[in-house]
Amino acid sequence: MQKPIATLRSATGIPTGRLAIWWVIASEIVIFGGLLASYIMHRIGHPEWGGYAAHTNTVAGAFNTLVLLSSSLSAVLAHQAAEGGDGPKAARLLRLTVLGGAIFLCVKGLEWTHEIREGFTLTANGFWTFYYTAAGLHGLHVLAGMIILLFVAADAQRNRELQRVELIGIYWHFVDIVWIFLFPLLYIAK
Amino acid sequence: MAEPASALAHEKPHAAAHAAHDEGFVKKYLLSTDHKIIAMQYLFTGMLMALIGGYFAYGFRMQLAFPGAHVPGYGVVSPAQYLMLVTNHGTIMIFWVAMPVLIAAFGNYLIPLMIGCDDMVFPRLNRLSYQLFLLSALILIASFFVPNGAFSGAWTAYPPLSANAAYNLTPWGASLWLIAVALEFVAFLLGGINFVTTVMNSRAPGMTAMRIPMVVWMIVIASILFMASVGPLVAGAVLLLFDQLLHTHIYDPAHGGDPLLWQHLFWFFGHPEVYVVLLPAMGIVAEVITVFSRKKLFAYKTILYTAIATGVISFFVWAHHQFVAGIDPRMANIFTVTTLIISVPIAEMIFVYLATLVGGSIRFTTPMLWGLGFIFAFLIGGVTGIFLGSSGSDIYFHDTYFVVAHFHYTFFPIAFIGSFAGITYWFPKMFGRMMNETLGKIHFWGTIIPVNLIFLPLFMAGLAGDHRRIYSYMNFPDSARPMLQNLRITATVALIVLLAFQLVFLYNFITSLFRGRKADVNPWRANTLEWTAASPPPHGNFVEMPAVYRGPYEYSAPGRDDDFWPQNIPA
Amino acid sequence: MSTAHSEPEHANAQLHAHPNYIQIWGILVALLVVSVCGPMLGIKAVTLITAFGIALVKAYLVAKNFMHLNIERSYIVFLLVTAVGLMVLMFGGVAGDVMDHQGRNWRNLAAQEEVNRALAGVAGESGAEQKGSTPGPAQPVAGAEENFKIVCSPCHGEKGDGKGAAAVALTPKPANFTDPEFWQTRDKAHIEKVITLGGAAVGKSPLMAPFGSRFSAAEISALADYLMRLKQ
Amino acid sequence: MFESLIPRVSTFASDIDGLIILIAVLVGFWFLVAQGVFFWSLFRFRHRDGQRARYITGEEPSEKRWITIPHALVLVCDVFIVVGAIRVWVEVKQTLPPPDATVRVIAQQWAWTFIDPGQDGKLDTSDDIRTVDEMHIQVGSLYHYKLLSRDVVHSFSIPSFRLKHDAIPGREIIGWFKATKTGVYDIQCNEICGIGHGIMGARLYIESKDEHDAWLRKMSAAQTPRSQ
Repeated sequence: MQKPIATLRSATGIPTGRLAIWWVIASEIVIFGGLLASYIMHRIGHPEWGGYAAHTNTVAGAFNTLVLLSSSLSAVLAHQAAEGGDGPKAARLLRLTVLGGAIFLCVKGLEWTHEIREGFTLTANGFWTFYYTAAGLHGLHVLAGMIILLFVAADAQRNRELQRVELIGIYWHFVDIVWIFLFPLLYIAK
Repeated sequence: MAEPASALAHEKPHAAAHAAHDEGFVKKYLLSTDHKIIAMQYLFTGMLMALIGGYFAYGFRMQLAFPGAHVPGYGVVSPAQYLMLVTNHGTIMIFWVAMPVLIAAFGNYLIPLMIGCDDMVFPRLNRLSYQLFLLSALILIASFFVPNGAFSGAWTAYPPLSANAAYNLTPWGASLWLIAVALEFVAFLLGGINFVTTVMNSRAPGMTAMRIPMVVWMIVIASILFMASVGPLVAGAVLLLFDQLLHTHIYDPAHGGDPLLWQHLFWFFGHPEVYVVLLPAMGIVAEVITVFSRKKLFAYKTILYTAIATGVISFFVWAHHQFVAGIDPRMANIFTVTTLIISVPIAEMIFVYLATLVGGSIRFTTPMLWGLGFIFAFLIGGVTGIFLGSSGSDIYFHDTYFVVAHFHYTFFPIAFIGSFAGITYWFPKMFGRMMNETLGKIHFWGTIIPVNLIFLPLFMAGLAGDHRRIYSYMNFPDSARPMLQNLRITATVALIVLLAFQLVFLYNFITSLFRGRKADVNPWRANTLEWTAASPPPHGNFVEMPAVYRGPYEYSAPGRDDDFWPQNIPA
Repeated sequence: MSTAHSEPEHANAQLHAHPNYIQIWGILVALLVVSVCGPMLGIKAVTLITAFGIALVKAYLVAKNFMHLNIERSYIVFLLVTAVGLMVLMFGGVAGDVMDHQGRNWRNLAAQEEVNRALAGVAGESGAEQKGSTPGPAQPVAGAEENFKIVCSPCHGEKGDGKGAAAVALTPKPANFTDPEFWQTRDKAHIEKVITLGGAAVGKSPLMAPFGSRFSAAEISALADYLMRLKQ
Repeated sequence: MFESLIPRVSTFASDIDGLIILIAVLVGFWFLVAQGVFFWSLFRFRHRDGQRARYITGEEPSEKRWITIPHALVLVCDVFIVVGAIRVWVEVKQTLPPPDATVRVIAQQWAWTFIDPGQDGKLDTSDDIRTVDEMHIQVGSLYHYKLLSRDVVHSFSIPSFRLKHDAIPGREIIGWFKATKTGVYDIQCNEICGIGHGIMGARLYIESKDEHDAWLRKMSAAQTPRSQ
């Protein structure tokens, strides 16, 4: 498809794609923010939730944080490579990021299987509802990010649309930041 | 400022590429990425939904006037059906009529044309957002055909009523309603990102921030308000859906949940939502009254700043919908103050419009009549809001017909009068033909008189203590007085007259579409850029991409023979 | 389409020095270790600081260096901060009602009881036991007669004769349990079904609300027995 | 005019009505001014051949005056309204004068249950009187009500008292009222509560001391001894 002239203009000095990504992130902040604010006020109001939170697996959570931080690193290195015009290198690094996302989701899956086996399902009580909703919404973002990353990597491999490496990177870092807050909220505070 | 002409040098419209779009009907009209076609899709979907919403209003108003009677064209309205009609009338009129017509249809149509570019920045995202919107409308309509019928827990959907099928008796309807609304939010989030990015980045050379037509500004501010306020409700809707389908307990007080959380999340979005639809209508009216009074918009910057101020303050007022709904009474004092503060920028906007009229040369064309009708009716809606925003008097007025009359005096001007102003004004550009002025005026008077006769009696009913969402007042002796029943009958008769006159509009719209007089490029002698494109504009909009040399409201400028001065004419 | 000819400004914006990303990653990992180890001290204040204080620092580092907010236009930062600020505003407006369980002239009885009940029984209690086993705290298990008086009598009358105060407005009229004829066509299973699923489930008035979510099966059974005893 | 639509029978009804009238006067003034200017300018500045509109930017201070002065005046009016609104609100909702009696009001789908403390004046004792869709109170006596809901959100509303408060399941909300006239009035449910919302009404019987005492005696006699 031919890009319209509109897409190629940049009155603000920020490329259109990146400007749009910032707006996406702003609207994501209020979605996650609303959910987490609701969680926090319940959490403070219900001291017994600390007991429920004790059943979460801090080690798995910490490992996942490490995985996401590392995948963010490869995403930003991919951006650096893309700016240098090295599409194939950027693609390799992006696939590494996808691998990080996959590990994250696998660990998540194992964790959830274990917890559901113990009876901590979505319906057990308010804490677990928020736990699965917040982490699940975040997981969906990881999954969506992985799919988009694969498309961007395929383009980057052929040195096409290299500016998208930066855009998906910004999104991925945002997903990382959400997890940085979910981790203490759901795992550490007990 | 950079020389606009030289900046244009590398922007040659891809005429060949745009021409390639002239293909089959499906591809041209249903799968197009052209912003104008998408705007038409939104407009026609919105008009169709308005017919459904109007039919619902007919159903329940007839029941109120003649309780238990057989309603011609509907049948007997049972209590359950009454609430179903009321709930979906509200939902449809706000989310599937006001939003798509005012923001999506006019936003899509006007933004690229008015800022002088060929399309939205993300045409395919634009198409996707319409398709999601259409899907949400279909889901809502489908909810009428599932077992137990559509949702009947009011458009505010307070849990536990909405959360538990044992209470609302519509297990399918409630979930489909919620899914439809949430999907609609996603569609408008995508659309909003597109609008805001387009206006920020794709303006024609010379189109500085203070030269953007007011309606574009208003749609952008509205989109930002929507994006910033809807997030918590999206999260809340997911939780409510879990409560409905998986029986979690987030809003269930018996198991540690809190129903008030939903009320807060809903109104944190719900109040800015009022301004989301108000501001685009205000913008349309600003365009119309300046053109037809041949006068510069009074204090462009002031009105822009008041719009922004309104948007900001609208985030601080949400709990005035909940004064007596169980919130801590001390909070009500704070929200009374903020609510009364928001009346100041809105009042100022009205003053600006009045000041624009003063000293003009006013031509009473159909679009102008609608623009003036908006000011007249919205004033009534605006001043009655003060009664509801003051905590003390809201104790009495909360959830009475006074509230109903108040917000219909704001939403009717916004969703219908504002839209009619826009449609009649831009019809020549949209379809290349003129609408019939005589029929247009008949339609205007046939709408503006009945609408007052519907809602002025309802103010009285509200003062007399009539409460909302009651299918028959015969069970409440104080409300069953004949005097009050006469008010209800008056309102119902006026509604039927109103609906009948909409047929005039539909007739005028459809015949003008095919047989109207051919329109010139600039029939109203207006300044903004869309009137420099052909009528209707081709795919790609402009033969030569325009540059901008002045603000949009240079009417009757001294020292010129013409009383208008298009934005793209070099000095 | 290649991007080569487009977005010249894009290319300009990208020409910036890259910080040492691996070093920043190292700092982030070190912070992660601290935030995991902090709570092991068992001091609540330290936990809160290490958990949330470090989360803020980590988010700041990622946003600044990885998302390049440090070289982005300042109004983008303003935009994101505003979004976060709105959520703080929302929290401030809502917390007084949801987080607190009592305030001026109101008490959240259900939440208070939930907290007390859970804190009393939380030791050693597994999630499986909690699931679905909680009777509503606001509704202590009561005898069938008490339940009848509370929820049925407004419509069906104190004596079960279908002449409750609310019955005036109802069409069709509520069932008269004292009428022997009524019982000729109904058995206990049917009555239990109506109580559980509501009148609509058996083609009767939908104004007979379902109570399946309010009462346990045992309570419904007891209530049905009570109704059958009303037959004269 | 207002009282002919709905009687005023509580101590704070006239305060709320007074506030409504205060607002009506203040916003009514602005409404008339705005509509007056509106219609005047439509007539005065209608299109006439050969007459050109004036070119006014509205950015000069001398022109801007025409909106900044009304703007300031609106703000002053707002201050009056805020003060009036908060005074009434604090009186009706935020403060609790010492009660003569306390009653419990319980909402459920689709009926009201009222629990009167009976002759001993205390709730939760054996002589409590439970009535459904009928509330009996004594004129001139200050009541506290404790509002509860058994299922969904309802709203306890007595228009002739100008009183309204939502009943939230799981919460106990306390408020007060004091009737000033005897008579029979409507009690409404003011928040949508399901398909029976339209039948969820009750009647309020405001009785003189003698009548009320007689009612108490009658009900106490009829009351079967309760297990609790």
